[in-house]
Amino acid sequence: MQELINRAKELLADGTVARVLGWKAGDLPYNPEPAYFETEESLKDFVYNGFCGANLSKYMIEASKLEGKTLVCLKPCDTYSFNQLIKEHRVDREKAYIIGVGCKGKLDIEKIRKQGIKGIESISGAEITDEAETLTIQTIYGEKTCAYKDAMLERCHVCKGKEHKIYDELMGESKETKDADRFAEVEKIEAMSPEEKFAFFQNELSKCIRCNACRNVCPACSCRKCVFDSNKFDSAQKANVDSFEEKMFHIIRAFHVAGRCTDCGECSRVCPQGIPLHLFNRKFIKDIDTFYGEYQAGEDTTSKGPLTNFTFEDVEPSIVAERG
Amino acid sequence: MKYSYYPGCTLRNKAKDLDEYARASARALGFELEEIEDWQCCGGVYPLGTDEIATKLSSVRALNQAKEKGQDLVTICSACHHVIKRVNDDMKNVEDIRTRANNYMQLDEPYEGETTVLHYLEVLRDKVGFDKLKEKVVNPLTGKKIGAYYGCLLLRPGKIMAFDDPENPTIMEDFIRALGAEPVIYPYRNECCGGYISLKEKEMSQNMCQKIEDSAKGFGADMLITACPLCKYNLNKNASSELPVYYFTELLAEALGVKEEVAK
Amino acid sequence: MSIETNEEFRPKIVAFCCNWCSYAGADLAGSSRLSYPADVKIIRVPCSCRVNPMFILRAFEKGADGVIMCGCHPGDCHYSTGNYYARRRMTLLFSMLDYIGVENGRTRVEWVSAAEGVKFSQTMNEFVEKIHSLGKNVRLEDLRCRS
Amino acid sequence: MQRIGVFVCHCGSNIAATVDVKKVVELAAKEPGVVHAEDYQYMCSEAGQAKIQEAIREKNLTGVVVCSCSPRMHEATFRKAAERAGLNPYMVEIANIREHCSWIHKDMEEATKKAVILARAAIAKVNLNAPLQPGESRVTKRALIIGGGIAGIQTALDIADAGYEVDIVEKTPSIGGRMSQLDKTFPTLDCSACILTPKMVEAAAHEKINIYTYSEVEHVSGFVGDFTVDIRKKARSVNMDKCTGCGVCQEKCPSKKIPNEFNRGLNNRTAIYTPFAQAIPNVPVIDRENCIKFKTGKCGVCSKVCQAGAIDYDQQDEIVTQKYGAIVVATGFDTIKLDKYDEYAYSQSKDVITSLELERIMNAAGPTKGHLERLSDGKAPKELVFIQCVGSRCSDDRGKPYCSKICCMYTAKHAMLIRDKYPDTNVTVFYIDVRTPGKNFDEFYRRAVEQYGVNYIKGQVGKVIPQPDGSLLVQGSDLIDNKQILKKADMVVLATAIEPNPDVRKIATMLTASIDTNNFLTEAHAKLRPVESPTAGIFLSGVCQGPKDIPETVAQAGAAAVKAIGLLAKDKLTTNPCTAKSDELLCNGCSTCANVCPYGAISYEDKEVNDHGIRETRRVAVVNTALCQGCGACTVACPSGAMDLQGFSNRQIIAEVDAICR
Amino acid sequence: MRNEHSAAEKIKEISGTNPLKCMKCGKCSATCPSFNEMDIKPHQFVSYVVNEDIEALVNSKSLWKCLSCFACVERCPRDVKPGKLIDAARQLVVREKGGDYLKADEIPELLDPELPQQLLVSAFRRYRR
Repeated sequence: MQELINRAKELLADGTVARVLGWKAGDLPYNPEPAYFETEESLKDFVYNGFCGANLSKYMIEASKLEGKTLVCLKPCDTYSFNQLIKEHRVDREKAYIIGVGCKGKLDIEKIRKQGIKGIESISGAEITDEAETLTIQTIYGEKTCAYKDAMLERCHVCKGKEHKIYDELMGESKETKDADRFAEVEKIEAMSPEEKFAFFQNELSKCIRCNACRNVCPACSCRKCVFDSNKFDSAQKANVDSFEEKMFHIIRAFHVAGRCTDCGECSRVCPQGIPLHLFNRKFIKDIDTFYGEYQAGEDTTSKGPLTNFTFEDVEPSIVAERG
Repeated sequence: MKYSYYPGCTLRNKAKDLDEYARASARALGFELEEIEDWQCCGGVYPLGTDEIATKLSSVRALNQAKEKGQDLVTICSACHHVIKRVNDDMKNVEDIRTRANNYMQLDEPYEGETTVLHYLEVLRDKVGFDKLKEKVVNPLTGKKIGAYYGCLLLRPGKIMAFDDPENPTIMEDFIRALGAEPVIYPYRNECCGGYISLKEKEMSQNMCQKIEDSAKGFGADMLITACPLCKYNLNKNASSELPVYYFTELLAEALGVKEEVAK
Repeated sequence: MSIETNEEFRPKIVAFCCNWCSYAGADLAGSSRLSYPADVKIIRVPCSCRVNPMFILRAFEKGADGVIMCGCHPGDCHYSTGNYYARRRMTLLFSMLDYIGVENGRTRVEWVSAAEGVKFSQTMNEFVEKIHSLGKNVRLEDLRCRS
Repeated sequence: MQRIGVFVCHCGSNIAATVDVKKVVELAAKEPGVVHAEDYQYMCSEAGQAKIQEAIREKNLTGVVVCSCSPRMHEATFRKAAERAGLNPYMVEIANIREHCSWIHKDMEEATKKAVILARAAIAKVNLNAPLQPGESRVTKRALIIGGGIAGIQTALDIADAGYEVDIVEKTPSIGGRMSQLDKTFPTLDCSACILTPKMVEAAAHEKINIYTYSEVEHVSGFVGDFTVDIRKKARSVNMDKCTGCGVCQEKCPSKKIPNEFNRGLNNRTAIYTPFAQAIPNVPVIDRENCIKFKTGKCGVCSKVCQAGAIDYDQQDEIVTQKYGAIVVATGFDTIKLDKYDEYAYSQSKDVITSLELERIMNAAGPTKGHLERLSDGKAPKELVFIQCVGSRCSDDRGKPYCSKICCMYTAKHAMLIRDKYPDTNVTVFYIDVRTPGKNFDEFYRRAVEQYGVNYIKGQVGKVIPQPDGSLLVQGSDLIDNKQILKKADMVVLATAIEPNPDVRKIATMLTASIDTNNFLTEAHAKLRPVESPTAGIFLSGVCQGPKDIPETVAQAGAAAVKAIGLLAKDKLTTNPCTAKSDELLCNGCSTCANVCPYGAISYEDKEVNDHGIRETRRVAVVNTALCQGCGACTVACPSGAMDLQGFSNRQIIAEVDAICR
Repeated sequence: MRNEHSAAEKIKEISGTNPLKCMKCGKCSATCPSFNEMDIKPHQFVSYVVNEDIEALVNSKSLWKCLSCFACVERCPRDVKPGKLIDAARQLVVREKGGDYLKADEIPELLDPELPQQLLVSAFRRYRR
């Protein structure tokens, strides 16, 4: 991390970049937050550890409008989002100095808590230089340990790989974390009866409080004004009366990002209610892969997205009923 | 290459030679006919009634056995081929028949028309290749003028049998050429010999068979070949018998030099 | 708010028809007097590619029991390619509806040309029958919209 | 709030017999925004239109809903009426309570209920309508004709005579088309070449007509009034300016064994050839696939014998790009392939021929110099059998479901001509029905029977059986005598079904013109707009639209010309205002919409915007309304809802959905 | 007396064909090798079913003269396939008690030593229940 800070200072000093977009420590040991650093001095607060899950690429939409270049730290999965934003003309490549930072899997404090670890005072073993094998947690009840793997975000278990798709320079080591099938959860739901499916989603979505955290964090949900906030569809946000309304919101949101969603998993990470929102996006990704050939949004900056493309031989919508 | 093989009742009995020549030739050509176990008679005619299941089950059993072995199913007798091929088509494409047949059969896994049904001639054409066959011929039948008699069952209905052009087939002629003989094309080669009608209405069959023979003779044939025991019977019994009628497998065995083997 | 009685179930069915083929096909069904249930109400759109999945969800939210979209046959789109986009959009939407437990068959896409009055009427008859077999759409209706 | 008037049409009893129109009026009047509602016998009548206009003026209506027949029928009528009364025409919407309601429902209560809902949906839509102003686009005063047969020639002549430039693009080396292959024409029996050749010459000589033969349309872009077309002029290998048409090259060409397409392959031609003697232009082409020079590099005889030095082996294909205001499709037809009909022994006997082949045999310039003879042995046939409906009226997948229309008449013609020229030859026609609707047509057919003794047998033929002696045995039905007959024949002629030129699908796709399941181009209205494609600026001439004989083709060609002239005569066109429109404050500039636009109508501009006080330069989508055809693909692709379609806006459609589901 | 309407419906059901598609071209009769032996000709079969004159059909000689050679099925341009209708009518008869065309006791005299099994089996299927 020191290496990263030193490099950032250098680039600030020689004027290559006007600011640094990274993370700074939060009020707790496990909640660092995205932050701009405009001086070498301010970089003392810079952190980069296992809890820096936030995808900074979306911040580059605003940063692209600022004077001068912004140094942005992107994890491998964030670079997909950045590419997708380039494709959609939302970020300016010339305004970004990308340091591709290594990643050993990002952590989910909820998973630590679920293991019964409470009253956390500090956590060690999550630094980027650490082996990412074990976390040692000081709590008011004494020291606890937890396997790094068991504390990882769901998305890291189905990681797309630790290769950066776009960068100016690379820094820090990575470690492969993929140990699960990306579509296993989706397949589990697909195998359910309609009644079970409905019950499953009704249960999950009834938790939604329409806080819009998912929308705000999503790099694909970057519309200047969301359709749910405009009067274009008579669909402006309404009071939360019934969960069906929420279902529409999440389906429409997923549809709007279909073919553009890189599966970065931020929606699920930030949901305060713990709704597995990525299950909608991943369903679309799975269907797109099955019906139209494998497609990974953000893999490049030029290919045509699956919903702005077609072949004469595409499957008919009746396939949905036919495959039963 | 191994194929499941459905001989049918006539080839076990009155048309033994049709079967034996076929097996001997297969050996010579390097493929094997593995007779399926406990096959039952196909019924001889395809039950046209869309509401009949029982009469289709023996075919389904044979088809399913081939499926379980992962082999294509080969037939020789035109009637068996016709019945099994059409039942297979039903199992593949007619939901009602498929459901009812499967309900009745109670197989481990429902049969849905997965097996490919091939006529022996199709094996020669599509799997062995007539060019390859030609190379294997040791006694070319040079100078023989042979009329192919197709009859109805191999060709029609063309869409389902998908054997050859139902009005202008070429497979048997190509076969004849491969054996070194000269095919004689005559217009009655796809007209009916009378089939089972000869049991009770001999004159009708005689009328038809005579036309077939006359036409073939008129175009210069000195013999006829067929794949069907009933056609052969009718042509022998119900025409003037001026042209000898052979099973195509007999000429095949002869050309391949394995005829003697069978005679023993 | 009315109380559900034992009245015969009359489904609400929205049919989006493209102006060039399917709407004309529906007109032909009409001028050929090929009947289909009055439960089907047609909304004219210029092309099947104008049909936003939001319209379909909206219809369900407002109490529709079935939504069918008709367009020109692939290859025959008046705008060349519109129905190809529509086909992908609807495939994904239908798959998603299936995924969240909406009964298969509440949505349908059928390609109907201007000459296919018979097909239009047959399709609508079939679709209404299907919706009858599925019954009222309770899963997606926004309950507040019942009057 | 709108002030809406609702007008419910009885359509005589068409609507009123099934829909309680009074009830519709009563309930529509209660809908929000409705200030006036009435019903009338015939809204489309002048009196009906006057009622609408009166209400617009007196009640200051801002919107109109007409509950009547399909908008495809009278939307334009009512919109024009409203405009004359000072209302923006796009404030009028139609509720289709005839085709979609009264005509398909029997129960009055049910139909009325539905009519009310349809009216309600239209009212909900009009509440959100906004006045739209059509834009203008210019008209290029030049027409393109695709296909140089009689249809294309006639259309070209009529348009050129009106004073407009016309280009004909013909795929083969000469104009003339199918008609140039015919010998005589029914029902007057005049010689086809004698009436066609002058037209060909006239077209070639016309100062306003430019003919591209041996050329194909390669690409079409643009829209009505302003099409841009790329034409590929295939390399002829002969310099058109130098060639004198002397024909020596064709005499000397050593590659002589190429099936002659013009004679339907019944004889051979050389590699350098003009298809027929009267060809226009009279300049040969080298068929490169069969030319020895092109195949082996050796030969070059034609070049050596050409005194004009016109042979050019290095000639390349050339692309000509030209602008047109109107395009007429006149791609014609061919006969179907008969390989699926071998019960008629077409591929088994040389003496079984198609009618078009018989035309060539009968023609003095044909393979037999006009002598009726068997192709197998050159003998004159004594017994001739015609078989009708070969591939026509077939609902199986072998043939065509339609009647080819011309066969009954040309068969009568052939039969008559043969009986006239060869009285010793007996002619038998197996027919299913004899269809002769046309001026002097049935009289013509009766003459064949009564005066020329042609034997017509009602019944189809099951099989043609070649005999060892070279004759043919025709096994057919005689349904009148209820017999199966065996007829000995020397020659059998098959009245083969016709089908649209196989290229037409490709051309239709380029033109975005719709096509039916049989590959005939679709007309804008089966009865009222039979020579126009639904795609503006595209017109239909001849058999590409449906089977036709020559007089019908010529009539339709003239009609297509008039429609094209009507377009070319305008200086400006008003464009459809129902185009896409981007809300620049909502636009992300993401290019998703442009990716799905089939017309390239969307571009991006960096624009200074004022978003609630925030001034900034943004990349935003801009729609070219002259290019936009209003499909709406972009509106769904747009994630933010910035792109909307005027006349079919998101809110309008949602209002309809809500009204229906209410 | 059977119910003519339901018998006609049954024939349509068994055969799976729609006789209304017939355009009366006569190609079936032109094709049929047994035409001369038939009292009701193949093309007439179609109109008999349309007109629900089933009594005449089931009593016709034609039922037992059809060879099931599928020539009419193959060549019918309208997908009516008269051969299927004839077979369906035959089914109707043989499914009725005592309707067999071939009686067991007449078989021995019909046999000859060369006769293939196939012939007997086929005839049994076509002629008997």
